[in-house]
Amino acid sequence: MAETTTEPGEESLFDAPPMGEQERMVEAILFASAEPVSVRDLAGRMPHGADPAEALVHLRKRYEGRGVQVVKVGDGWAIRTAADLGFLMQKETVETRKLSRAAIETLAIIAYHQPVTRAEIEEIRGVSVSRGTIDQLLDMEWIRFGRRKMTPGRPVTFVVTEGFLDHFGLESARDLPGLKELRAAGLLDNRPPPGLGAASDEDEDDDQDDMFEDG
Amino acid sequence: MAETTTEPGEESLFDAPPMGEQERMVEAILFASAEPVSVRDLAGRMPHGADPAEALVHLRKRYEGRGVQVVKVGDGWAIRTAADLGFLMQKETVETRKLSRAAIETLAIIAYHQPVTRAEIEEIRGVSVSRGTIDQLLDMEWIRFGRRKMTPGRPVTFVVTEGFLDHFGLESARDLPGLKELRAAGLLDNRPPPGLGAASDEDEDDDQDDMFEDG
Amino acid sequence: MAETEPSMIDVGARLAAEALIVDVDGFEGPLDVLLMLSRTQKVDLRQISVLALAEQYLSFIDKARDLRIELAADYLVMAAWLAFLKSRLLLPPDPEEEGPSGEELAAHLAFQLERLQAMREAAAQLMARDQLGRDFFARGITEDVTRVRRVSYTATLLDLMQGYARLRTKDDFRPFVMDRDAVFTMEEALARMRPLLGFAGGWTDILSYLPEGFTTDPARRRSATASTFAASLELVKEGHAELRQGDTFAPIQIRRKEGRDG
Repeated sequence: MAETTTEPGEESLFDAPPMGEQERMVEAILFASAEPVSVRDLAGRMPHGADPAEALVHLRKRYEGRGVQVVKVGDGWAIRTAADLGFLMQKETVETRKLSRAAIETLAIIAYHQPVTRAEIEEIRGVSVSRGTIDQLLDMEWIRFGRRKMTPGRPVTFVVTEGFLDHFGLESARDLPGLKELRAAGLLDNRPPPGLGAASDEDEDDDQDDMFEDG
Repeated sequence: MAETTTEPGEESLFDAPPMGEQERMVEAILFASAEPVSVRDLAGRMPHGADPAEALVHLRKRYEGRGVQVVKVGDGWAIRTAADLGFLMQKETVETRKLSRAAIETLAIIAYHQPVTRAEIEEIRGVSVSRGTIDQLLDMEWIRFGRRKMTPGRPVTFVVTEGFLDHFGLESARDLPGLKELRAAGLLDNRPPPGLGAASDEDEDDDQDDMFEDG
Repeated sequence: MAETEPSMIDVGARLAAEALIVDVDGFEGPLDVLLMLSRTQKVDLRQISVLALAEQYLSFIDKARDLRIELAADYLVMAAWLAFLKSRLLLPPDPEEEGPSGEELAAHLAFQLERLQAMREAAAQLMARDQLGRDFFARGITEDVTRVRRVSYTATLLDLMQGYARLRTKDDFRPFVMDRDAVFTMEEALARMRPLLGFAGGWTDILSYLPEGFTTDPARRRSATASTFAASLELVKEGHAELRQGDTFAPIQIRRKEGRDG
């Protein structure tokens, strides 16, 4: 079928297959999976010595402008149909649960401010966040618990998931629309109300570091 | 996302999109569909005047030799992993277990008495040898079929393989510790069992003759 | 700044306030109401008059009370706080007074409104993106990775020898140990292990040296295990063997020490 296939017998134990062959392998694995596959998982499934990261560069280029695209999602890679062809897919369209305005806002706040505590979300929205809203986002696997804050009470934080990035076609949380502008405008600062003291000044840097480490 | 996309506005009502565009459409539909899609269904989903059959010819060609293939399944078309890459869809875990007592004994008899028939193995063990035990040893490539015995029924014989010698660090089956050594090692009583000579070295053939002519 | 006529603002504010009153349930809390009211000022949120906003909010609350609309406690708390803020902003600062100034509080409120507005816009931008399952799609026919478990069997030369010896002694040879009681001495264990050690090759569990007939009966097994262990230590002491154990309670393994003449 494929002329480019090397005979398995010709490969020595430590020679990786030729790059063209590695590209085919990455292609096959990504096509077979609906979920993003990490470079690490790719390497684990490919023969010893393979370099999936390089193969991905080639593969991504190969699919430029085609009906399907090789996209990066967080730490993983996936193949997705080109967005301009969505109109052909009425049959495949999944009706997502309609999110309430509160849920959408809460999701955006978590995405832009992560890792963020419930109290911080409430401070930003000026209203308490219902358990149901958080549960719904957790159920959809768009958010998950992050690590606890190093503030009194060690509250849990929320961060967005790879599923969230996948759903909105984002490579990482850094690619959220308008993120840079919001940061430059100081609107992502954790600014406590005056009179409450600057309890979380030092946290602020951590917050941002977290965001980029996790992203 | 894709620069090759034609503006919908540029298409007149009856002009089909360019063939390259049709190919992209077929690619996206086949990729996203949960089932193979017939040419008729493709035509139904694509813009008026499109020729999915021709687009399929191009698409098929494009995927020749790739990690996935455009294949016909019944009446429909689907994208499938290239046959030679099926191994990537499997993850192998190896579990090491000790060989069963029955298998060890059978193996020992074959090693000490080769070439030996199944009836002879059963004679020595005093119990019947299960098909499974022999199959297991054949699977492991520790034994193989030897030449047929020149006795009535011309039964097949078993002998040990190179793989067996490798595993046990033996140069040849003759390097197996003989009865004398087994005795010296305290594994056998000092008095020679009646009727059984030393099953080693040049005696071996004689042994077998002795053993089995009587039996 | 305010290019509209004062009367127009009043009309706009009134209309907004009326809309609020009919549909107070539609608001996501007092901050949301403030944000809505701030739009009537038709200015950038950074230049908003917090004083005017406070007045608008307080009149909204008054109207709601007039119409006997029940408001959630949040709205009343905000009203009280805005009344306090208003007084702070209007009165000259008291040098004795502790805490943040009216300007600081007003600036923070403006910041909160701007931030909420920014999050709303970000949420809208996010939801306007192409979405998986709506605009772009994942693979329809997926192939799961099948897990193949392969069992690899092993045996040692010692296993083979013991197996064969077992067969050759089955009928007419009773292992000498059978005639004794349940005790297997260390001398016996030593005598047994010395010659066998050479055949085992690599690391071997010392339990594989237990003699025939001493492996099933618990009392016999205990005795043989103890003596085999003691004999192993003796062999190590003599320099003929090495012992190792991977972990607590892991099998104890022995092998012949190379280069020493047994």
